[in-house]
Amino acid sequence: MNGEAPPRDEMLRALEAVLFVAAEPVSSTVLAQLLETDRGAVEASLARLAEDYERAGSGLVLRNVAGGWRLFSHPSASPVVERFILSSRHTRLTKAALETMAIVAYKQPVTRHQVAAIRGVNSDGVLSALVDRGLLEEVGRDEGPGRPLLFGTTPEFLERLGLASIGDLPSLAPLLEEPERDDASDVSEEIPIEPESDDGA
Amino acid sequence: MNGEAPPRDEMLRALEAVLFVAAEPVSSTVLAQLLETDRGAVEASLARLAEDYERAGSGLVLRNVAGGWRLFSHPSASPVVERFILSSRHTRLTKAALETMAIVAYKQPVTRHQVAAIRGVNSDGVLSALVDRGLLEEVGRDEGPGRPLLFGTTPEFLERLGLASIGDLPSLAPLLEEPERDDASDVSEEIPIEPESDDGA
Amino acid sequence: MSAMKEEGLSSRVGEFPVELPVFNGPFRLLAELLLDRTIDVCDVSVARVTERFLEHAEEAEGWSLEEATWFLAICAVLLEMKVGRLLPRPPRGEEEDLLGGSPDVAYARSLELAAFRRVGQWLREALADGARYHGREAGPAEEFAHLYPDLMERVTPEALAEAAAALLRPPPTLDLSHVAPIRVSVADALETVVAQLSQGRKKTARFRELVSDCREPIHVVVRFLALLELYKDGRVGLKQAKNFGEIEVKWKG
Repeated sequence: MNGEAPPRDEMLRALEAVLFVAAEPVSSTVLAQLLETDRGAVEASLARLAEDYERAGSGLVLRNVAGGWRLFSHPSASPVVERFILSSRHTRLTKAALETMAIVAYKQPVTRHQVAAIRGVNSDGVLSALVDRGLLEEVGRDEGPGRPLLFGTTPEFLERLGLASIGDLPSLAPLLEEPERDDASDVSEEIPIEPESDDGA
Repeated sequence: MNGEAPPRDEMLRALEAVLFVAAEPVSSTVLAQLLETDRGAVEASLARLAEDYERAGSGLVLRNVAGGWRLFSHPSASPVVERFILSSRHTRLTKAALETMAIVAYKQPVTRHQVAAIRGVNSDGVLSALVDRGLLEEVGRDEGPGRPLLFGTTPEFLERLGLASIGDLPSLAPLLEEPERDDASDVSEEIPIEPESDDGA
Repeated sequence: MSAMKEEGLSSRVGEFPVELPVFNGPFRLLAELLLDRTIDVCDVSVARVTERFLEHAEEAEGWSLEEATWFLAICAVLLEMKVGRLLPRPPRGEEEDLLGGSPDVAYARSLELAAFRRVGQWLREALADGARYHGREAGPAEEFAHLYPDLMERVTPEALAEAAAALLRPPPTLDLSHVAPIRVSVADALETVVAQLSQGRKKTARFRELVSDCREPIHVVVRFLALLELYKDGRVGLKQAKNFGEIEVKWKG
C-alpha cells in the first residue's frame, strides 16, 4: 500500500499476457524459454506479479498449482463469477469419495483391490465416479497377476486443491493417532506414513 | 503515473473477475445486473479498471468491442503470446474440446444445453472456441422455449478429419457396449439362480 | 467376524442342521466352508438359513444370547460377501481381506483408515476453497486463431468416436439374475380382488376368503396392500370387530 510499484516492464507484461491466454498452468521452465531468460528471473517476476495483484486488490490471483503457474479469478468474487458462468464447481463429495480420494492420493499408484482392502468395502463405483470427474485417472497397470489397473490423481486434482505438487499434501503422520486403544503403539510404525509417490503422479 | 490508485473495491474486483473468465464481450447492462448496480456505476468502474491497467503497465487491456467489454492480452506482448501458442501446438486438443466436438459431431444439431447435459459441465467456453476455430458453427435455432442456438460441424471439420461426409464417422453402436470387465461376464455362470427361493438374498 | 475362531464359544453353538441343495449338515460347518470359500456364498440362501435358525430357536424354547450374537455376526459377514459378489467388484481375494486377516493387520488397517478419513476431511475443505478460484478457459482472442492450424492434427475419427461413446455409453448394468425377484405385483392383486368382490352376488367377503388361493406369505401381503389401495380410493369398506379378528370387506364400487 505504501509507494506505488513501478510500472511493469516488458517482460512482466509479456508474462502476464501469456498467463492470461493459457488455459492451464504453465511451468516456469516454459515461461523462461518463451521470454528467453532464466527461471530465476521468471520466478522473481511471478512473485512480483502476485504481489502487485494483492496490493492493488485485483480480481485476479496468481497461483502455483499442478506444477505450473495459472491466473484465477479472486475467490471473493466467486459468487458473481458463478452467477455469470451459471455453474458452480462446489461439488459435494460423499464421505466414501473423500476417503477413496485420500487413499489414492497418498498411496498412488494403487489398484482397486488395494483401495477396497484399506476401506474394507468394494470401492469400484466411487473410483469410477472420481475418474469421471477428472479427479483420478488410470495411470498404468500393475505387474501382478491379472495386471490390474493402477489409479492416481490428475493434474486437475492438484489444481482444484490449489497444490503445486502431490508432495504438498499434508503429512499423514500426525493424523495417525490411535483410536481409543493404546496397546498397539508399535503397530503404527509399520504403517507407511508419508505419501508413497515420490515417483510423481 | 503519480500517486497510487486506491485498492480496487469489492465491485471492481468482481467486475475484473467476470471479465477475466468471460469468453466473449460482456455488455455493461449484463455486468450491471450481475453486480446488482446501475450501468453508470459499472461504466465508471470499467473506466477506472482500464486506466489502472494502463498506469500499471499491465499485460492486459480492457477494450469496448462489439457491444461489450472484453479483456485482451496487451498488443505489445503479441510476439510472446504467438510464440506461446505455437509452442503449445504439439499439445493435443484439450479433453474438453475433444468431448465437445465429439458430442456435436454425433448428436448434431445440438444446443449448448444438451452438450452441457451430456458432459456434465458448462461447455460454453469450449463451444465458442471451437466455433472461433471454424470447426463448429451455428446451424439454426431449436423450436423449443427460448429458441436456443443449434450447433453442428463445419465443412472444415470434415476436411480436417479427412471425411467425405458426416456419415463417414465411425459407427458408435459397437463402442456403446459396456467396457469389458474381466470378471463380469462369468458372474452369472458362477452364481446359479436359486430356483426354489423367493427371498434369495 | 473372528468369533467362530474363538475358543470360548460353546461347542453347541451353531449346531442346528440346515438342508440346502449344496449342503446338508450343521450350520456351523456350513459357515466354516463358506468363510473358507469351499462353498460359494451365492449358492446359499441366507434367508433360508435364517428361517432354519428361527425354527431351531423355537425348538430350543428360547434364545441363547451367545448363539444369536454369533449367528448375527456370521450372517452379516455372509451378506457382506454376497453383496460384494452382486456389485461390480475388484479381482478375487477381496473376501479374504474383508475378513481381516490377522488381528494385528486388521488393527493397523483401522488406524490407517482413520487417518485417511481425517485427511478426507481436509480434502473436503481444500476442494471447497479451491472451487472458488476460476481459471480462464477462453484462451487467446480470435486474432491468434490462425496460429492453430494443427489443432486437429492428432484427432482421428476413431478418437472422436471413442470420446462420444465414453460419454453416451449407458452405465454398466448389474447382473441381478441371482437375486430372486418378487413376481407378484399390487396391480395384479388389485385386479384379482376387484374381480372377486364385484362379481360375487353378496359384494362382501372376508379377508380370509380373498387370500384363500395364496400359497405364500408374500402373496397375502400384496393382497392386503391392494385392499388398502381400494380402501384409500373409497371403493371398499373394511371392518374388523376385534384385534386379530376377521376382516370384513364390503364392495362399494
